Amino acid sequence: MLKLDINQEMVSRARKAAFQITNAFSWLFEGYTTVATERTVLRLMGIDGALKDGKPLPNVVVDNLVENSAIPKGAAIWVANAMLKKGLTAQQVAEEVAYKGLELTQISLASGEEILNTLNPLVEKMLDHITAQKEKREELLVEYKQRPKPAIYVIVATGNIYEDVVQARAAAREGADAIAVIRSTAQSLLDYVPFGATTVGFGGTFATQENFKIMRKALDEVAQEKGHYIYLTNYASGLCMPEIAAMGAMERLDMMLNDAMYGILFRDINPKRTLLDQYFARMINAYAGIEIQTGEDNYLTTSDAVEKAYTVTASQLINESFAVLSGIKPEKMGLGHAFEINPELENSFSYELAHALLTKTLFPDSPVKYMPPTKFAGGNIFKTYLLDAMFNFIGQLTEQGVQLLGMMTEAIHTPHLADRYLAIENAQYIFKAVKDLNQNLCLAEDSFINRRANEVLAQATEFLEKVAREGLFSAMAKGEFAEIKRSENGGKGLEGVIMKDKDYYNPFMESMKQELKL
Amino acid sequence: MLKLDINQEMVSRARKAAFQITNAFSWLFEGYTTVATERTVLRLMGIDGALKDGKPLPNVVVDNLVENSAIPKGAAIWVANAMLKKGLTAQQVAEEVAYKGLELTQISLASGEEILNTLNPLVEKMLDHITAQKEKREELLVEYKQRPKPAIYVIVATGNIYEDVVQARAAAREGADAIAVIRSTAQSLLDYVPFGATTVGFGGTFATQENFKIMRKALDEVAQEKGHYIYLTNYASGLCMPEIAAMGAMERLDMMLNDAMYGILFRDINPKRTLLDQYFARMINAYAGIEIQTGEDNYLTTSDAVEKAYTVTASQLINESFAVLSGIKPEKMGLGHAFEINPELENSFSYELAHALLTKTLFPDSPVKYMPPTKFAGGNIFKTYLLDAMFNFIGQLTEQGVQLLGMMTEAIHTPHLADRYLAIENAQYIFKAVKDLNQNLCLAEDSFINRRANEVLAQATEFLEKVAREGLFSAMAKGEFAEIKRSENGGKGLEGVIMKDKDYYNPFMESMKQELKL
Amino acid sequence: MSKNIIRPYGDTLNDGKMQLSFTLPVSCDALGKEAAKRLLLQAGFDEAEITSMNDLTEGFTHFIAYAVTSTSVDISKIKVKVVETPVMTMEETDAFVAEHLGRKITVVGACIESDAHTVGIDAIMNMKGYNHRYGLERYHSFNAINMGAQVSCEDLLAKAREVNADAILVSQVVTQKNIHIKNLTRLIELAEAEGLRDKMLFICGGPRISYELAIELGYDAGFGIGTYATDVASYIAITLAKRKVQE
Amino acid sequence: MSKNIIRPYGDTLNDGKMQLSFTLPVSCDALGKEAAKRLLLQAGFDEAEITSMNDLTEGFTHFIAYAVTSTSVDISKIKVKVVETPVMTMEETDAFVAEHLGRKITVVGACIESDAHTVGIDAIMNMKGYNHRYGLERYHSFNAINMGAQVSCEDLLAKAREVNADAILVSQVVTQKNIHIKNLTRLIELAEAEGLRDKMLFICGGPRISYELAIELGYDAGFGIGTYATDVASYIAITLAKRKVQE
Ligand code: B12
Ligand code: B12
Ligand SMILES: Cc1ncc(COP(=O)(O)O)c(C=O)c1O
Ligand SMILES: Cc1ncc(COP(=O)(O)O)c(C=O)c1O
Repeated sequence: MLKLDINQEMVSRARKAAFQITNAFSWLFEGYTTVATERTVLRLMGIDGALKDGKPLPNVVVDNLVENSAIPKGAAIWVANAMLKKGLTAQQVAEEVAYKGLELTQISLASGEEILNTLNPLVEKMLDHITAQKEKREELLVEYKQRPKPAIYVIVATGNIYEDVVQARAAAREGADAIAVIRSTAQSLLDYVPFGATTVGFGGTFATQENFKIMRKALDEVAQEKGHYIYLTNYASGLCMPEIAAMGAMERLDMMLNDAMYGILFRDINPKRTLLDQYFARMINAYAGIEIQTGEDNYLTTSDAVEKAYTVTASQLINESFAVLSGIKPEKMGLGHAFEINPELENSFSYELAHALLTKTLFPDSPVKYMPPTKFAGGNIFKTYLLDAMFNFIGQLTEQGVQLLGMMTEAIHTPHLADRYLAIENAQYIFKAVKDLNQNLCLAEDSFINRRANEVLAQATEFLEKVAREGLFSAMAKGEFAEIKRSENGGKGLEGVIMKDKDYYNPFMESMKQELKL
Repeated sequence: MLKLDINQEMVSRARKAAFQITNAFSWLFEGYTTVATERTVLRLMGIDGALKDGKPLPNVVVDNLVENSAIPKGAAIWVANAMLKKGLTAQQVAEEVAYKGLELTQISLASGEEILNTLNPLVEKMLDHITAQKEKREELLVEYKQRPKPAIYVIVATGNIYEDVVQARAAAREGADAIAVIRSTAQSLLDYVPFGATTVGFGGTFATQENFKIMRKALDEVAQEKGHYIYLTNYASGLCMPEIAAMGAMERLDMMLNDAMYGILFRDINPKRTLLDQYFARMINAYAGIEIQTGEDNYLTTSDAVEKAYTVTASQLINESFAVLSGIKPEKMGLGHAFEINPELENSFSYELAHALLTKTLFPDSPVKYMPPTKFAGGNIFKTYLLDAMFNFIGQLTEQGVQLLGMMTEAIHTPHLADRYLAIENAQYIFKAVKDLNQNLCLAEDSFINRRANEVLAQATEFLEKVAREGLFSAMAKGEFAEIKRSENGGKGLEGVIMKDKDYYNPFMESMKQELKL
Repeated sequence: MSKNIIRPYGDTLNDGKMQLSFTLPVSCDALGKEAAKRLLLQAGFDEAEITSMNDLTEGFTHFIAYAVTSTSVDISKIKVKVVETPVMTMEETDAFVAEHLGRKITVVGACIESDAHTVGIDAIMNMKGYNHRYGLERYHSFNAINMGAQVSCEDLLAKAREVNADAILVSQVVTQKNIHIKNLTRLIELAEAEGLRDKMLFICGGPRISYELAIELGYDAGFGIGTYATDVASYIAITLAKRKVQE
Repeated sequence: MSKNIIRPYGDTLNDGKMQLSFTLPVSCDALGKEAAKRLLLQAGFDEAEITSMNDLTEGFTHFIAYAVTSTSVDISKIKVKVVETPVMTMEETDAFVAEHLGRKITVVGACIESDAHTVGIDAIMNMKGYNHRYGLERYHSFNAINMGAQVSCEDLLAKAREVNADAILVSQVVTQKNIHIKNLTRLIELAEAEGLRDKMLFICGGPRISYELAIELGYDAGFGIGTYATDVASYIAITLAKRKVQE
């Protein structure tokens, strides 16, 4: 067995620092909500659909409340009140707001008890539905054969959900265990979730509830034929994190890209907005039994993978700590890591092995999401195919949880149908060839690999302790993460951060917290 | 360090059995010669050229002596006698035989001393030339940068020596350390060596002295530019083993495919003929400092690489033992091994690693020649490229001496120019990525890899002991090697095996034996 | 576009995307790249994109490209020539032969002329067979004579005449410079000259052999990659039985 | 054949060998294989050989092939459009600008519209640069303003007008459905509408951008894979100096 001899004291220090960093945000989580959070509540209450111009009804309602400075109480109260007073369903209330100029704040507020009585059955219904979806997944996972380690994970990204379906089904039949539908370029920055089945996206397909449903159905069919559960993934990321998490929970997605800091650093979304949104989004994921996946790979696509290896470790620990605050269990934390070392580097394989082992050692129960070479993927498809093979080798050797397969055409286009086939063939061959190799091996005494892993850990620890001292927001403002400066009050979506009233109420968050024992 | 814990007693038993097998042939080596051996003597005396119909003058002379039942004395005596009596050079003697009907046996024999006096300066001249070539190589090897381990070895095989030159030079510039010019289909079975520069071959280019010269010159030029010695290889194999070895020695080839049993098993050449020819061929190689390379890979292209792994080990030990009898030093014994395990097998990598480590452990000083996947190379070039990558991985991890690069088009055509480039790129990337990985690793206790290596060794030992008891020829007759039956007096070229007279004389073999202390 | 008229599929129906790679005797620079692109355009491709170029030295450059073809194929117009007899197991074939021919079938096999690749013909003929399918030698209904490697056409025909063979099985693996075509043609011409052509089935096989090519060359059938003894045995047995009925 | 007229080289001059791979919406069987072969023949290839076919399921099959093209290219007829200004080091550029322009050059860069791939534009502009070549921010002679990712065309032009830029540097990396063409065209059209087009150099770059494409789209220059700041800086400095002389 390849086993690192890691400085345990250093591990404790690093975890402690990460805990300090994330626990400094109770003021934020307790005092604020966001428009996305409120829209999520409305969606969970059953509001769906969109105006002709594409604006979703949850946005219409929340915008109306924002305009009327009524949102600090939470959207649930106002809608429930209207339901109660006008004898409508939540959806009908939203439609009246949208089409008939109903002003929710004009309706006098019923008593707290009455509102609760209106809300409770709705909340129960939705939570039951989500729980049923979770249980369905769990049943199928027992019935079908075990998910392998690493699981084979591929992306589809045609822009057209119907082409995606064909390609996802083909991949599943070829051996993929998980399918991620990549989102259209810049969906992250939309402050709403598009509606319905979509066929035009760039570099990916819009994440919509209807698209989720279409793909879920298509994959369930293949799964049944093969007796092999096919995981479906999308992105609860960007300006609509909790909304998409909720949609995923309703449609039985199984994994969600969901990083605590990605939006801040890589999408220039306001830090407070992001942290608030991830807090609720992750709670929904936890409740729905969805495996989250974090985006540490992004650090390495912009910075050097050796020099900045420690930023991955640091981010993993922060992500872990934020996830704990939202009730996510270690076995549902797909922390990220990526194979982005320059292939021109001597002993690139040993470096990578050190980093991959470090991740496994720090998070033994986490289904680590291991990302393929992308930065050094070039137009030479043969060379890229080799990089992918070495990536697959390390994935199997270190038993990562999820292997996001590299595509030989990474530098050229979003994957063609055949690229995916060849990627799966690559992984299947390598996985089989080195299946039990790990059991045959051990690390030599004082190996470079062990030294390197400890070195990265020490750098990460130092970095985390520094951030803990300064505070996360001020560290970000100084550009200490990913060499990008982000200020507490800068970035997109700040206007969607709302200070809560004392009588703010989010019925779903309350129920979930209880269930998750938070 | 990956280090096998091998049963040393078993190693001794295996080597002892191999020694017994090969040492049983002194009756053959002392009592017999072959037409190829005699032609070699003539070539070394300076006879070259061919008739219009392509028949080489050495063949003309030897055939003439055979017809006249004069060959048991050895060809040298007759030609020297004619030189002496007629005042001609060896070449002129051959030409007179060829064109003017000179009958060598009609010339009365001079005294032994006179003949020796004629021969000695010729022998000295040629051996000096060969020694000079050897020294030139050694000088260049000191001057230029060190040969890497594994050395990158690629083949050219267009059939046209001039196209070969372009491709070999390109390969050398791209990073190849050694170039093998593959021979035309079935040259093995020609009982003569074609003459001159050739442009028409099938699946390879004829091995001729002129072709050797052309390629040597072309590669020396590139070597000088790059400051990197380029090894040149061909085949001293088939019905003309010693002749080709002699040509290689004269033209400074650096390596020679030269297996003690390949011709018997895989070309149905008579066993006695083959053993006699290899005996002298290897002596020439030893004298010229040429690295021999054996053909154990052939066992695995026809049989299963796991089931028959032990035949490789057994053959390596026999080849080693025969090589010792011809004066070859361990550091010039490029024993063969091949990566031919079915990629569909689980843990194929671990099996292969066991086999490769076993070879390295048994022959620590030998520049093992490691052959690529060929049998499971299919028309899917991407898949084959992966197999080649895993092969390169093991080559570097176990520090084989020579890595004969696999071609992604192995199952399709003899290599295109670009196939070779991509193969070199593959090897260079993998070699660099896992350069010092071995130092980082050790074998786990009681690993499958260690058990497997010992198992193969035990099977090989048992097999060798059985063969030693029966005798090599009778074992071959029973089909115990490569599942092919070969009888002592069957196969091609038996008519070229000649019992020596008491006064048989081979001046070159005598000098070489002395020099090599045999 | 009709459903039968198909084009390559990259990630969208009929997008026509293809991957190519090739070497040109040009420098590895903008000129070389442009030459590669022009070559593709001239060959009828659109949107030719050179994604990689590598200097092979000695004046050559290797290119990797993606391009769009405007060509399409009407699959409703394709009739492939394939062996049409059903494939029976060894036991079924043995029973079939016993019933319909009432005698053993004699076949002579060889890898002819310079070709020494016997693994393929052995896979069909040897007792052991291939991938857990037995070879013809194990069939009760076959008398299988495997002459091995590098057998001259003359020797093969002589043997076939001698044993009064029902079928000749020829293997050809080396195809460089179309040597397999030459060798296979030579065999058929000799057989015709010797009056043997119609006396027995002529069957060839090898990784680059297809049924279609075999027919073109004047053979009765041809078998390519992945053939098993069952395929050949069934074909021979059924074809001989049919001919017997016709006689 | 003239030495200028070149064809692909497999292992023999002008043998025309090419490797191809592609997917067809056909079954993975003899019919599919024949369809693949026909497609190649129809596209003008000879000796098309399908060496591998893999079932992609859902009705698709992937083919790998080798074939011979009869097309050739006359390289003597090719004139590639390339940046013709020489490439100077950072120090040389700084000296050149001081001498010929006597002032700092102002450039505004951005990755426009939906594109968020800043690594490329950063490689050209940031202090740190790329592969040990410094970016424009480190040049004494440049005032480099990097607006980053997802900048709208409007914002970019507004900034350029505001700072009176000498050149605009646009990066486009995402090319799916030719979105880069659309975005780049939109920028130029807006610039023309606003009367900015001739007031500054318009330069674009990205992995699928070539000088030729840039010219076609109405830009002054375009830079592709492997560009360094030195290339762009030299081009801008020399071109501005030339224009100054002409004025
Ligand atoms: C094994 C092998 C060898 C072995 C052969 C051992 C032996 N006893 O057969 C050895 C090492 C001796 C060898 C030597 C050479 N080989 Co070789 N060899 C191969 C290799 C690796 C595998 C071939 C094989 O065994 N395939 C497995 C069998 C089961 O498949 P198969 O032959 O296709 O047979 C199946 C079907 O085709 C069909 N079939 C075949 N024959 C018949 C006949 C009938 C009647 C029927 C019904 C069906 C049938 O059924 C079989 C079972 O499904 C191939 C590369 C590759 N991966 O394909 C190169 C390859 C065939 N060899 C090649 C060459 C050039 C040579 C040499 C000429 C090289 C040289 N210059 O020295 C020599 C000379 C051999 C000679 N004189 O012919 C080239 C041929 C290139 C070309 N297309 O022309 C190849 C493709 C390698 C390469 N890329 O260069 N080779
Ligand atoms: C890193 C990366 C990312 C990072 C970007 C981080 C960042 N801050 O830039 C992240 C992870 C965020 C990302 C996201 C996405 N990406 Co991305 N990404 C890549 C990747 C791996 C490398 C690109 C890169 O950095 N190259 C290195 C730089 C130095 O090279 P370069 O950009 O070519 O720049 C050089 C030259 O082109 C030139 N140059 C470039 N610009 C300019 C400008 C001027 C003026 C000049 C003079 C020169 C110049 O000089 C540079 C230096 O030499 C590529 C795949 C690949 N290996 O190429 C995919 C790739 C570009 N991404 C792709 C896609 C689809 C996306 C997404 C849309 C996916 C999705 N749906 O979520 C998202 C969305 C991003 C968006 N809104 O644009 C596709 C694009 C497909 C296509 N051809 O259309 C690619 C090809 C991957 C793939 N095969 O699917 N990506
Ligand atoms: C956590 C996370 N979210 C989202 C994305 C996708 O990008 P976008 O923000 O454009 O949807 C990524 C991509 O790497 C990611 O890692
Ligand atoms: C030892 C040896 N000799 C010769 C050859 C080449 O084959 P041929 O005998 O056709 O020249 C090989 C090929 O594998 C070999 O291993």
